[in-house]
Amino acid sequence: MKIHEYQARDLFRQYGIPVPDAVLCHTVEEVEARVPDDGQLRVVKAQVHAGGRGKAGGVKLARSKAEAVENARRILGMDIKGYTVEKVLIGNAVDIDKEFYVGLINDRNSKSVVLMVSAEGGVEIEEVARVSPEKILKVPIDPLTGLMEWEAREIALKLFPDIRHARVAASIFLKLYRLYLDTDSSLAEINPLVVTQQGEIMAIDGKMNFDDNALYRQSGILSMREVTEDEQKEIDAHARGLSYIKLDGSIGCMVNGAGLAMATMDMIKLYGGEPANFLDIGGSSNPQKVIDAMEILLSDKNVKAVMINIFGGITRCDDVARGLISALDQIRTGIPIVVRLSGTNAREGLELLRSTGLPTVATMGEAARMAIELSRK
Amino acid sequence: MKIHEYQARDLFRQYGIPVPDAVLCHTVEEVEARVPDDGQLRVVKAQVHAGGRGKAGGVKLARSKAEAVENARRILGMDIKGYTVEKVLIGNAVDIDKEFYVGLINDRNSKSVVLMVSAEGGVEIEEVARVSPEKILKVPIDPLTGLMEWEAREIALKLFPDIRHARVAASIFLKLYRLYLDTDSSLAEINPLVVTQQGEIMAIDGKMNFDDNALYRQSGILSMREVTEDEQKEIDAHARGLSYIKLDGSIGCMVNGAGLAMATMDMIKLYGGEPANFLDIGGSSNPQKVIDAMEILLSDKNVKAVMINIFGGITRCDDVARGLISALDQIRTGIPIVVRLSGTNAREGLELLRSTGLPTVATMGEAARMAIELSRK
Amino acid sequence: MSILVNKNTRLVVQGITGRDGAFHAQKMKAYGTQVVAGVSPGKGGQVFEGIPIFNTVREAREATGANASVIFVPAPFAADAILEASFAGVELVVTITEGVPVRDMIRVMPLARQNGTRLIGPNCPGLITPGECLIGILPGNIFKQGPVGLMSRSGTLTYEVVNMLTENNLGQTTCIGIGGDPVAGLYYRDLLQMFEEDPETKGVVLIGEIGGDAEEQAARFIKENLTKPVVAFIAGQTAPPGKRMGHAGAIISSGSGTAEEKIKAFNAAGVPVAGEPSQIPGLLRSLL
Amino acid sequence: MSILVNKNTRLVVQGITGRDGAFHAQKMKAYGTQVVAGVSPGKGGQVFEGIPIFNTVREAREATGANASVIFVPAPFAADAILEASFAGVELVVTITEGVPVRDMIRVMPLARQNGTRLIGPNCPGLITPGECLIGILPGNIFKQGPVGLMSRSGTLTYEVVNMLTENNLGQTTCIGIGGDPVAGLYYRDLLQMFEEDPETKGVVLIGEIGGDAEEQAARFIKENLTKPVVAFIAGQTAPPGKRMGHAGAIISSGSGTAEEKIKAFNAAGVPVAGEPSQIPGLLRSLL
Repeated sequence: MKIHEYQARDLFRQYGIPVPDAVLCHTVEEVEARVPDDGQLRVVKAQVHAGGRGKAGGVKLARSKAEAVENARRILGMDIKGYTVEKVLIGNAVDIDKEFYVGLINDRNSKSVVLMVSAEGGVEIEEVARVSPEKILKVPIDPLTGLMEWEAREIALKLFPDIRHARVAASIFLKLYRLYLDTDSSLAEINPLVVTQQGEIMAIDGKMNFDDNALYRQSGILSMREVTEDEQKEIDAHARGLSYIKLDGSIGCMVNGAGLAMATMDMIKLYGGEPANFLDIGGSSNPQKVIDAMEILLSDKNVKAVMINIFGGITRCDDVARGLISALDQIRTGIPIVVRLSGTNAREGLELLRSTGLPTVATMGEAARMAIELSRK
Repeated sequence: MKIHEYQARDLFRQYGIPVPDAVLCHTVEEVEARVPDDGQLRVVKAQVHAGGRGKAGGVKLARSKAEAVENARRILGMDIKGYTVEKVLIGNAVDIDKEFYVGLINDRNSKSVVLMVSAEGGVEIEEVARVSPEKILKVPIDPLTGLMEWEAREIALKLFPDIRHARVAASIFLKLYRLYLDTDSSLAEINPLVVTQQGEIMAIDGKMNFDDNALYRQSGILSMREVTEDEQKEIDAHARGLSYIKLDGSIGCMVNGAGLAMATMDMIKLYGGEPANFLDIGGSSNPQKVIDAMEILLSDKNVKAVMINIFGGITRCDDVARGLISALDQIRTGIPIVVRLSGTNAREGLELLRSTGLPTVATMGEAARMAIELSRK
Repeated sequence: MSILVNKNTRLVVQGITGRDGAFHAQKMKAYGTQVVAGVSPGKGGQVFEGIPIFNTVREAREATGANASVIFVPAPFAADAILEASFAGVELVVTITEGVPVRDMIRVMPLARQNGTRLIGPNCPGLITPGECLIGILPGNIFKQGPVGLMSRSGTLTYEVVNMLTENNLGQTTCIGIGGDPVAGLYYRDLLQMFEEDPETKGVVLIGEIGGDAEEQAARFIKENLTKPVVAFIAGQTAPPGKRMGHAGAIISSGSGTAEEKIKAFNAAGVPVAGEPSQIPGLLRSLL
Repeated sequence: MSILVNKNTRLVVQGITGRDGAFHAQKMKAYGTQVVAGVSPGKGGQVFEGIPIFNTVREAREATGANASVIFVPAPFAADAILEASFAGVELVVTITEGVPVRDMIRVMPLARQNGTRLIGPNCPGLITPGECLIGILPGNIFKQGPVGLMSRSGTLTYEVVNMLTENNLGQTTCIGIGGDPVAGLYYRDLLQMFEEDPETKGVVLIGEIGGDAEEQAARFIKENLTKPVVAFIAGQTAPPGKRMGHAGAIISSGSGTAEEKIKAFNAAGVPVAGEPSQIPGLLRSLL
């Protein structure tokens, strides 16, 4: 789960990480009402779940209240990578002396949380990682000790030669780590963390993602969720035991298992088609799940053909076939559907499906080819 | 630092440990006003920092409101082991089916927190420990893992054969452990933890002590401190860098170092006297500390003679002597004072003190004997 | 021979009285796995389908000598169940449960290591040494004894591939589903080493997917350490960045973790990568 | 010979720029201890009385080969300083700081053990091998080389006893103040074992006090394992129960931890207990 910059900023403040003053506005009128005409230099920033806001024109300086209003007017309603801007954060600009990067992630290799810091702040860290990885210091945090104070200070001293700055930075690392653990975060970034001309240290921009598996115990975080229509569909699907992600193609697919579902999408692409979605219905032969999946799938108007790809393991293919028959019975659609069954009792399953008149095949390749063909009719 | 039962109860509630309903009253009038006349069986309990309240008559059943008022009248103002009862906790009595003991302490040997549980609840656990130690299960908690859920359940299953009770008990162990760590506790006891006839599990009485060294970061706990006059004296002494504990004898003593101070008290006793206090002035030769210590010491009217026992280590005895001279100069008292100096530059120190006319000696034994003698004049 | 499990493996099922635990305990027993105990707090003393139930893993282990455990308990309690098994001295713990918070797994890892416990999963289908021992939810009937070692981050895709191998008369020494979560127990590198050391294993199939860089690390490890042939397949070439593709671990973060990078790494290590699953048996046979 | 420290000990002083750290760094150096480094974050590169200062213990250790550390940092930061030294690979860490929360020390203990670091203290005066190495705040001038090993929970009481020993021509191999806190590093049992193994140590003085049961455990250990004579003294026979006698560890809890019990335990182990400190030299000499 993702949150907006302004929400990450709120969490930072709760944990004592200094941030510049700012106001969140939903409308131009709100900007008029809440931003004082005091000559303060401000930054107007689009609040969207997408990177590259700056390049897209979603971040603008404002030298006056009038300019803040004008920029908010331009940015609100803007489309950035498919996300409509519904809020802007208008924050005081600070005199930046130096910019740093601070991030925490769950790391697969060390099986721990890793603290990443860099003196190359303010730019995309992925770019730094690509061009000059040696400029990012990565420290795996021992889960048994957590980030220790001496450790945070040792790391801070590598970036901040002035001990006063290093102490503040170390305390920010510790606070961010505490926040990260407390909220079951999967990514927490401050970029940039700046030292101002006045010698203050502040988090100018922040980003936080959260572990979806832990949201059941993170009601505070969950209440921050703001989603687009497509995302809402994914969440609804999840609530019904389905993993659904909308894509841009025309071949809908319904698969049991995430790996197989990805492989199915890949195969559609390999054979010249474009998958319309990722959809994993999990391990059971429950007809209701198939019905739910079909409904979600067909709500996408781009879908021109559907490929159902089932591998029968513990659940036998003949049971799956019965479930499919019972489900397809209730679904009235003009969209062509290809069914592929394989694995345990595949033959029996395909036999049963013959009665439906649906095209049935035994391999993924055939199914993909046939679905692509049908989508073009 | 100690707190009252009602305060421990409040902490239990904050941490989700179930307790019976109760009201805290400071006066008989408050009991009149707050205890409903509903036929509920209640227990009126004196709130004092002393064990053995029951035996002293500080805990009484009340079958009616009238009886609650009557018992409160008897208990309020009562003296229990030198503590005056200023508050009573009037709690609903429950139908007890079985009583257990649950405690957490800091353990020297395992260098960890130890969870102690016993099916012999409701009696003094020290008595159980003496008579049948095998009835107390002691589990050192690994500081790296904390008390784990499976571990709490495994322990609970040894006491509660019913899994529903075991699950509740395990959750209480976990909550008490969390409370213990969060508050820098040094002792947390629920005694008894009861299963009621209705199958509920509740903490009927609780006790918590806290690590004095950690109070600087436990403002919430510190704000619960309620002390007697004597205890206040100890706290004031501590604030001035002195460790002072009032005793009942007539020989005041002032020593540098806690171990030496205890040994000094022991020697006074060995030679037939009774120490009036424990007083450690620590390691410096600062005259102000001696003045402060003398003031505290002499505020005890039982003191008939004072023994100053200093071992000069890093701080040389001649420096200590100068400090003493300057301090004693400002203290006007008729109480005889014996000074013993030993260690680095002891001879020079004793030489300097000769000018004060005070009896000065070179060994603890002599000093003790002389102080006892002077106290009897 | 095989790796990790064989006919001497003695299994305890944690969460045996739950729906999935009960179902698969029977399935595993029917396959021939020595399911020696179940654990379900408060149900100690009962017997399920001939399997004695205990209140704690410690009791189960002491009474039955169980040396492996499989976990079917719900996600909020799974990490604690792993710790219980690990602190009871169980040597191999296989966690089937899906949806375990990553923070819980990160906490578990160093403790399991200290206790000398090997973990597989969570969010995995389990592992099998065909004809000897099945732990987890794998469909036993599609596996067959033979010379191929297989490891995979996914479930049904694994079955798909195993089915093709078996149909092409390429049986398996041991097949392991390592799980689809970002922080998991034994991973490619650990298992590649074991397969390398197992005399029966003649070739290895590695099924990867997008997210993380475990495949890249595996590729480097193969290049430097493996004498046996390896064939790889990577799922998720068409996955969009930033989206979690069913598995919590299958997410492309800011241009890293893509299928393209992984395929490149395998190519650089001389490991053939199948364009689609059906090519795997042929590629492997050509190298054996 | 001696235990724990000798002329090859290379000491780093953590908190060298604080008042106490600076004062005692000079004292220790003047005594002859190899004070090779100081640590004070942000003052790395400076030099104090000829001692180079570093920002971190790791840097200090790498630059100077320090193998022991003494900690003078304030109580709220002391446990972290111990961890810093331990994780930097320092083998012996002596914590002088008083008032360290017990919870902090409990957290430190298993980590120090994992890192192979021996701890002494907190709230202790330090230790000394006379003529070779003094670590802490002990007054070096009262010590003298000789055959007696000494360990104590207190400070000035130790000096009192050492002074008597020295005046009676009973010099010392090593004297250790183990500290007055309830949870501390090396304790009687550990040190008794070391003295037993040290060929130079001919007899041992153990100075205990009320609180806990370390003395009782030591008594049992002596009975079972020690061939060398031990003389004990216990402070606090007149201490009232439930009160903290200066030392956080010196508190009699509900009838346990009394001087009476401890003396009984030593008597049962055949260890003579001095009635007052001045008897110690005589008792010891009669046993040597």
